[in-house]
Amino acid sequence: MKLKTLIVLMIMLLMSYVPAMAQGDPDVINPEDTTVAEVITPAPATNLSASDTPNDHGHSIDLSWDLSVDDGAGMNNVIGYMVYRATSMDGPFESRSGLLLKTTDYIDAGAINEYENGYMPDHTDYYYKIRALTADTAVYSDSEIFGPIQSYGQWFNWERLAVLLMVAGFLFLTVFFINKAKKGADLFVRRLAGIEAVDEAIGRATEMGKPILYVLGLGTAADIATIASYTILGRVAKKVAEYQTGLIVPCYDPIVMTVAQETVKTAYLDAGRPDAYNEDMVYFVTNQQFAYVAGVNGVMLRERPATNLYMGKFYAESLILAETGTVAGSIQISGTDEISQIPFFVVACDYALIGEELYAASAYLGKEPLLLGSLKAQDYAKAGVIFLAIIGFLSLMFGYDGITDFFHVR
Amino acid sequence: MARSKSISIIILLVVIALFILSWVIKATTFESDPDRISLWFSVRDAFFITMAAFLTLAIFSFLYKDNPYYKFAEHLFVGISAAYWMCVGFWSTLVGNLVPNISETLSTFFKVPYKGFHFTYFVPLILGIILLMRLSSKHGWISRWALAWIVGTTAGLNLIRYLRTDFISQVSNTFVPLLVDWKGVGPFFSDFSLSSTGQFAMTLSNWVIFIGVFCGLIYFFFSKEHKGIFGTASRVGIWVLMITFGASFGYTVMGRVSLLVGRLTYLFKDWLGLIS
Amino acid sequence: MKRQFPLALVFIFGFAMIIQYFIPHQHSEWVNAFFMDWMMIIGIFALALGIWSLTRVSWDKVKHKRENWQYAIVTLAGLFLMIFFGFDYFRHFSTAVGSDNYMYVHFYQYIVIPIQATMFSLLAFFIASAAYRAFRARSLLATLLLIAALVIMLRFNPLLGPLQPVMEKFSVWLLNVPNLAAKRAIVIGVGLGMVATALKVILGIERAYLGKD
Amino acid sequence: MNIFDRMMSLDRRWVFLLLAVVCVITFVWGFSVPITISDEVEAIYNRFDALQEGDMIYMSVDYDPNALAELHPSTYAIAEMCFRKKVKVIFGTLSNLGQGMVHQAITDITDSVKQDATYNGVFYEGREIQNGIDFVFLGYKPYPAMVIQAMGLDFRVPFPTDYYGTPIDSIPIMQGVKNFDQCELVLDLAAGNVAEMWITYGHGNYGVPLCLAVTGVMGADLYPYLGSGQIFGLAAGLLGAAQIEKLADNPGRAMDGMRIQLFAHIVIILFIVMGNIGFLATRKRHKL
Repeated sequence: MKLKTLIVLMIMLLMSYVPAMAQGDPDVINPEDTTVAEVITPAPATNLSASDTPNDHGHSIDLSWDLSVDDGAGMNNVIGYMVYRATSMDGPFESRSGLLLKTTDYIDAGAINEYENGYMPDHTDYYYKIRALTADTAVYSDSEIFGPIQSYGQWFNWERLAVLLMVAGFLFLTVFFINKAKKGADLFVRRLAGIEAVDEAIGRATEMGKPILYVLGLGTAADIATIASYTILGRVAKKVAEYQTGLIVPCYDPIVMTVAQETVKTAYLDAGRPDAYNEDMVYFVTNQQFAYVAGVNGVMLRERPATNLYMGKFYAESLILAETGTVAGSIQISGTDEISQIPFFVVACDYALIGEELYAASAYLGKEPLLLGSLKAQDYAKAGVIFLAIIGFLSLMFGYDGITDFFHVR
Repeated sequence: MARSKSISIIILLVVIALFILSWVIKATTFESDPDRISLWFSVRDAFFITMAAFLTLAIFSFLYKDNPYYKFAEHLFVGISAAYWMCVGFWSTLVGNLVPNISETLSTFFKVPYKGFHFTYFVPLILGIILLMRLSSKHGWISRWALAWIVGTTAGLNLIRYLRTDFISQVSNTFVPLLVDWKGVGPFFSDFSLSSTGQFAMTLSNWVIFIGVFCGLIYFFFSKEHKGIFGTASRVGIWVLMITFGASFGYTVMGRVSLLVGRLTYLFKDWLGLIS
Repeated sequence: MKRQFPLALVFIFGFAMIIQYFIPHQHSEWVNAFFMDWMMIIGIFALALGIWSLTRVSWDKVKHKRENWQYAIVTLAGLFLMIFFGFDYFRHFSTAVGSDNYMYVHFYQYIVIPIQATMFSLLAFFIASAAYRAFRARSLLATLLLIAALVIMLRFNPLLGPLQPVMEKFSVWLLNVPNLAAKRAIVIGVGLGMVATALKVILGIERAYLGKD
Repeated sequence: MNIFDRMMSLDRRWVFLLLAVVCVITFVWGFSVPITISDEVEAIYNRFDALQEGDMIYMSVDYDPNALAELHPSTYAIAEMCFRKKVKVIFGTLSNLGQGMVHQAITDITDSVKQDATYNGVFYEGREIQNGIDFVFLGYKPYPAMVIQAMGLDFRVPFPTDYYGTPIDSIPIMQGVKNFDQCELVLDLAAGNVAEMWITYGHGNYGVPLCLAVTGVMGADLYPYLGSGQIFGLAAGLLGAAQIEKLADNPGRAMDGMRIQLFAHIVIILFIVMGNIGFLATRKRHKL
């Protein structure tokens, strides 16, 4: 009976920490877990050190310390720690954390704006101490005070260096090869069956006197696959204008529609046939996935286009479109970077551009040296990836994981 | 010609008759339902339930061939869904997001709580209006400013996002040890097991991953003809790709059939009431 | 102004978005969220253009009595009825869904939802016909495709008897190992393609979409 | 045109018809098919089964009505299992169209928990499930990645009130509950890229023990995360749901769906086999 009351009392004591926990951090203590025999002032936490949090926007300090010798050993009466901060050596100190259990570090981050609660100005001296707490609120011990320390923001996030190096490296490769191409170097690019089929398909449509259906997919204007698709549309529209074939471009996203209209118009101008351009070649259907599919299906069966091109982002509708196109007897060429949909296009279309080939298509179709330059850059980057992978393997074999860490970007 | 026309008229009449029949029966079954307060309500609800079943069947009829019922459902669907998104966009985005941040008068008019004047919300407003300039044949070119903003921002933002989340993590995940737990030749053979968590299986899997990624990347090389060793590697690459595509396809078949189950449930349970 | 200014915009905003990622600030996710918010608002203006385009194409069909013009009337009727109900603001209004007009809600519930679900479920049939047509042992590649698909489809089939657990293990391996390798190769390639395309756009090499005159 | 040619070039409408007939028959005629349990689903069940009375879990219902057929059975089976075991559940959704659906699902589940039932040989007395005591439904907020990160700090940041407008601080089960640290595990039921966001931000940033129930299409893409230990369990598609129903001894819609699927599969496979027989036979003839 006595034991029970004691436990209840202890739980109640612990509960008094709950408000502190409310703003706390990971490892908040669970009252049932701790069994404390008796309460004597414990040894304090030692070796407290603090530094400005690296790679951040400021308003934050990293703290670390060593556990009290009475935590989990010795008297075993430390149940956790709390971080206290003041703006002068003499205090007043205020608590900055919840109850931290068996923790040796903490990030004291404050709000960045003056009007917010808990604003923590940069370039101000702060003093920290760590309080080792016991089950009795009155019994605790403080570490030595560390300070002064200031927080400040950085201009560059070094953790993201790997990304910067990749962007810079790739930018360099692209510019290098484009310059090379400008100077007239002959850049070899192998035959790409799927992409050459686009040319043939346009020819076929001309012979048959039937239009070409170009589907930009369900991508919004915010998808790079859609940007790649505009450029392919540009090339296709130019050929179509030259051959005087019809072009139908039903759109899903209204912004994409506007861009596509501009693209097709430009292509007709380039081909020297601005008169043949009609605003209604590129039109809006609807902004809902399956309603759009229903509409496009209707066009396929009624206009019977000679060729259907699907380029961009596609989701579940890919197979519905491709199967209907087969029924209508059109030649179908697809290209998407949406990995889960590539299998359906591969199965149901005559030609399928897989992933990267979609991005290559825009460069390849135009055969402009400038664009081919970027294809070269892509190839060299791939070689770089393979090289990195091999280095990665080798380093892991010798037990060094620094390279893996370097590429682990948060 | 005349005969096929009369057949389609007969079909149309039958369809209309069945529709009305279903409507009447539904309405009478609803009447005993206490939730529906008046006859008018049951008639209205019965109409919509029958309509939904009719449209479901109209879409399924497309599997046989294109026909007037599918055309009707398709055109109706296109019109209504476009309008629906227009309305949703207007109320939730324009009235919900834009209005409370730019004007107090408009906020009161639309009965939304005013959040205070936010300068930043004028940017999309102005870009939106610029976009509408397309409708003018003379000043249509101004709309390109908005397009340029959209495309430029998208390109920059997504370039980084993709590099960080997909590309780099995939590259770093490829760094797997090709000898898992290697303790020497002796232990390898003495502890040999085929279990999927065993050393042999793990090592084999890592090799397959490495070779798969390697050959897959070779397949995507554009600047070299696929000949010789290079050609072999790229062929292995396309094999791995094809196996993957087959597997994904087979995997998906399962989920697609369950979509059909949902529709059957509507037809047999909600509409015909054949099963409970 | 007509051509150079948009290109400058693309360049400035493209690079600004790249650079912001490397400068520490509170949440880089927020930039994205903010951008999305703006895009949504611009999207509504664009949607007006879209509705205009749909109306014009449909009306054109009706006016010139093109093939299937009767159905264009259905589209127009659906469009304008729904807009009318959706903007039935003074009588029925709640901010969350916009209009709660009876017809608006029921049009959505009993026309949009069922057709959408049915269109989606057509996939069950199309996946069957595509499989029947395409999975033929025509060539080595087609055979690989066929076998992998069959293995995965059969893995839980109890009719296989003692073979079933083997099939299941093998299919899990297929999904975990070669599948992973191929997807990684595709993702890495796609990543490079995306970066290349984005850079081409930002540098102004690719500018078909910006028009010309 | 001999029989083999015919086998090869059958009109697709025959495929459709046979598939439709088989589906309708198996749909109307209810019998049960055996279901084998896979390790990744069993892992989910075992973790839930080990939960004790009073434990708390977070269930993120991130699909919209489109994916209802595949994911609802899991939601029902798991939530009911938790309520039977008196495990507290925090529901949330990151799908805009999912809010009303989740609310409806919770209502259905609490109704069925009112009945007495026996699962896996254990008798559970029916009881009244109370909002705020047995569960809380936080509702929906846009931008899933940010919401997940904010919840990792404190549920109150993205959700100052629950779906029904009650302030979180005045909800009994949320007392002393700050973030995922107080949850034994997180189950994400997803039909889109939200699953990956949970892996990146939920598991990556906050180390939450995460399991997923996803649509069949997504399953293949998520398998790698099982191997890397970022998720401890994965239930994909209707099959995953059926396995959960079977493990939880609570047969429902997923088990029904499996029956239809099994036979639909067989039909498709038969057609593939037929096509290949025709193809191989005619190819030989052409060679001669």
